[in-house]
Amino acid sequence: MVKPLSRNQMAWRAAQDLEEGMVVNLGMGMPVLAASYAPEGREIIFQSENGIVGAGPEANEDERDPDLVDASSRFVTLAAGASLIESAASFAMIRGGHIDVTMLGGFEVASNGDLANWDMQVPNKGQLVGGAMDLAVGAGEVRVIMQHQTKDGSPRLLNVCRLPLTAPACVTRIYTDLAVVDVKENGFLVQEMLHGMTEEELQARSEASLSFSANLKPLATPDI
Amino acid sequence: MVKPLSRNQMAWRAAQDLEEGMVVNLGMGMPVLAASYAPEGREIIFQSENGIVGAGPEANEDERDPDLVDASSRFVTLAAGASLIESAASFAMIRGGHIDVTMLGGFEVASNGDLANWDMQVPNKGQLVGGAMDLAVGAGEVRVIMQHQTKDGSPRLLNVCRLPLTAPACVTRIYTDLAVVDVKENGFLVQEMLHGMTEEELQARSEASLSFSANLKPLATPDI
Amino acid sequence: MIDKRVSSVDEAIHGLFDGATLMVSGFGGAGVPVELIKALDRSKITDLNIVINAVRFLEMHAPGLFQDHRVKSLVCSAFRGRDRDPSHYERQWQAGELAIDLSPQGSFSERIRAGGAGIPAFFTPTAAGTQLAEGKEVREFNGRQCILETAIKGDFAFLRAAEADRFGNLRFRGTQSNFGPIMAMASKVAVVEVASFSDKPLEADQIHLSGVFIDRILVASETGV
Amino acid sequence: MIDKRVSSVDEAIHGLFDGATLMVSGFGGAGVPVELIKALDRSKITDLNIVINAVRFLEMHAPGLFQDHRVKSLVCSAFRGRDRDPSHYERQWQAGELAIDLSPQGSFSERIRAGGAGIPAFFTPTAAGTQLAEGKEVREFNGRQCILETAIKGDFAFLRAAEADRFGNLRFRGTQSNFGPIMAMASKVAVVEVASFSDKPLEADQIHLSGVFIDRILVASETGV
Repeated sequence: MVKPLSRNQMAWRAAQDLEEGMVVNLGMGMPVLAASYAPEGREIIFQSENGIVGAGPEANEDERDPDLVDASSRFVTLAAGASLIESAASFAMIRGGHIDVTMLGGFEVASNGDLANWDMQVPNKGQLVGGAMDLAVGAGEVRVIMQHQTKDGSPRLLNVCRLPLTAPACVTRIYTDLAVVDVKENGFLVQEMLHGMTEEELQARSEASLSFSANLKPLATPDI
Repeated sequence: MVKPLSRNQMAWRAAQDLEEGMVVNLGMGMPVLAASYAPEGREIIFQSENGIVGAGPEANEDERDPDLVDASSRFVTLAAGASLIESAASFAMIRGGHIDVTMLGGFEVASNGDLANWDMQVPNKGQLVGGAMDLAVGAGEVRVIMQHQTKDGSPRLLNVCRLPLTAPACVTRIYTDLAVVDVKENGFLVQEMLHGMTEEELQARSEASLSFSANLKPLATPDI
Repeated sequence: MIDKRVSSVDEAIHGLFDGATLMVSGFGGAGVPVELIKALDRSKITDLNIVINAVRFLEMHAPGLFQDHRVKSLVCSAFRGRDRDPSHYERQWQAGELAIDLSPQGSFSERIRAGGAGIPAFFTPTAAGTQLAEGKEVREFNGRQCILETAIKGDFAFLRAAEADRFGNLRFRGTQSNFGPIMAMASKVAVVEVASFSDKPLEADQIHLSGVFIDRILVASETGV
Repeated sequence: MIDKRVSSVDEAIHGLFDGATLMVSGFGGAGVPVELIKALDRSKITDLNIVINAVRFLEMHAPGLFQDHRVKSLVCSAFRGRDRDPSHYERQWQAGELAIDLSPQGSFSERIRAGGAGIPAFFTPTAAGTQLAEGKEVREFNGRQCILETAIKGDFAFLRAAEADRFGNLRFRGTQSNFGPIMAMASKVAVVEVASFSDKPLEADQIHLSGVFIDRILVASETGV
């Protein structure tokens, strides 16, 4: 049995696709983890929808400023070239197409790119949508980082999402603990897969039918 | 024959109604003249729609800054407490009801408060609307400063405007060279009139029928 | 002389009435007007419609609001309580005692901006084709489905800033501003609590929010916040 | 390392194409990107749709544009020429050679902001009940007639600022900003000419427009403007 990627490894893999000069918004959880794994030397502008354009690393305990938090409510620092804006301006930036890439967590992605990542429908709990819908609709590319299956083994790469949609037909790429999967015109196309795994094994863990790239590569990450 | 007010006197009279703390936008011509006649000691915030909140007096020749002009394209100064904004923010302020009073020039006002002040329909000349429509719609009160009649003696206080409207039912008060006239539910109500003029004389220079305040006052201004 | 300072927190919230729509700024602890929220908690004002991005910050600083059933409706983008067990407000919502207008955070922001900018409604692609579009007008623009969202206005707004001058001109620190500027614009009475007051007017080109939008300034007590 | 500076005015306007929509900032001489407009004048680019508040500033700095009939349409709030005699552009308009979309200045600004903010259309009370509402959808909100206005987007935007850093973060002087920030937001390629360049990044809380919206920076020649 092959060993799935850790959360850190998933974040690392996703981070490798961030390019010099890109404006990137990272959702809570694994996506924000990715910021620390961006390849050294690449200048990437991390936007945080509560009003930071150019967020830096998380603040050390002694440099925490209660007035400076990111959209995940973490104490952060500012990177060189940062600017600070109010919420309507921040979402104008997002909705207006000025974010090159958003990386979001996900519950389910359908083969047409539909994303469900906001409402788990937990009994007795209220709803929380936050900025996910705006990001899914506004960003140039929507990339999702999520486990390939749920804890109880249900697939997350589906024919049709079961959970409430965040936005239709928006996802371009998915990073899971098993594979890197693009969403193409005719469905899921696997670009990378864990070494030692077979196409049949990955398909068995997915509901929607998968195609495999002619140039399929092993999903390799450092040991983190 | 009574002597009509000069342009300076009309501007002076209009300025007397500006109160402490008011946010005021002044149109081109006589309205901007009014700023210099505001009663001393009253702190009034003059907004200029190209991006000044708190414009000061016109700049002296030696203090002119080409980067600091008002909506009439005059070189101006900043008053204490001024701030500078971009155009969408400025018109959000205007349209959103944050300007207490706008004083505008006018071609015609109808007895229901309709204002025509933007298109003279000059042959061979293009149109210029500028910020007049936004101000007429957005300001808490719209006050008009204009000659009581046109140069060829036609009335400007009309039953129905003949020129294209700036906004319907928006004017609350008119300062002319002959009178101060409010627009009320049932039409024009003269509050002040030049000393020596009769109600019949003023009516003869107006198309719409005028009512006269029970408390009608002489329109008195300094000799400027 | 214009001077928008008030001398007490009671004066700061004076006139806030039963049934009012109150907007409250803050994100992740930054820009949360804690003194004003606490004063609201101590008051007996009830039947409130509260516009706030994340409801949990309201419960954190004004637990009495929900305990005493003084909120009748909420406009927000995050209604979920932090704990596994349902919060007071989640239970009231389940019991049908609390009405919720849940908006995506960008539509929430833009609806408030629209309220302050005199725009009664706008079309947006956000939430089109989702559950949150239910009951909303749909129209296609340039091949894309959009929904019609309406403006939100308030009777009062509470926000927090770093510094004010007597005109109400504000400067924010870090990510303090968030919903503050748009909420101040969208409300009849905007009340700001500030950490410091500048005796000199702030520099015209370094002002984050024009004082035109601010009605009252509460200079926070040194120990208060 | 991000550095958005270009080394010449030709590079600054490179890629601007026949038939493009170009947005040009400036009000009353402040914030007018004179070097860029002059470079446009010298170019042979034609069939332009130009979005500019007051058309006379375009003719002032780029007289060749109208003389050579290189503008096919204009979106503006002030189309009138300054002199008593009709200007080149007024004559072309009368001859039916030039299409005009005249908007109230506030609707002009808001339409551009909408273009940059991903809002395809919005309702506004401005111009309702006037000639400029002709052909536009009318709807009543809260007892008030409003009309539907649509977003404006550009292929290129030209603006002028006082200072930039390598990220394209901008500071404006006085009333320089006017339509610049919204035009930069609404356009695919935003080109700014600046009086000075800061080797150090500008202070995060003193930036008037985020560099995210800026693509190219032309540091104006000392003698140029």
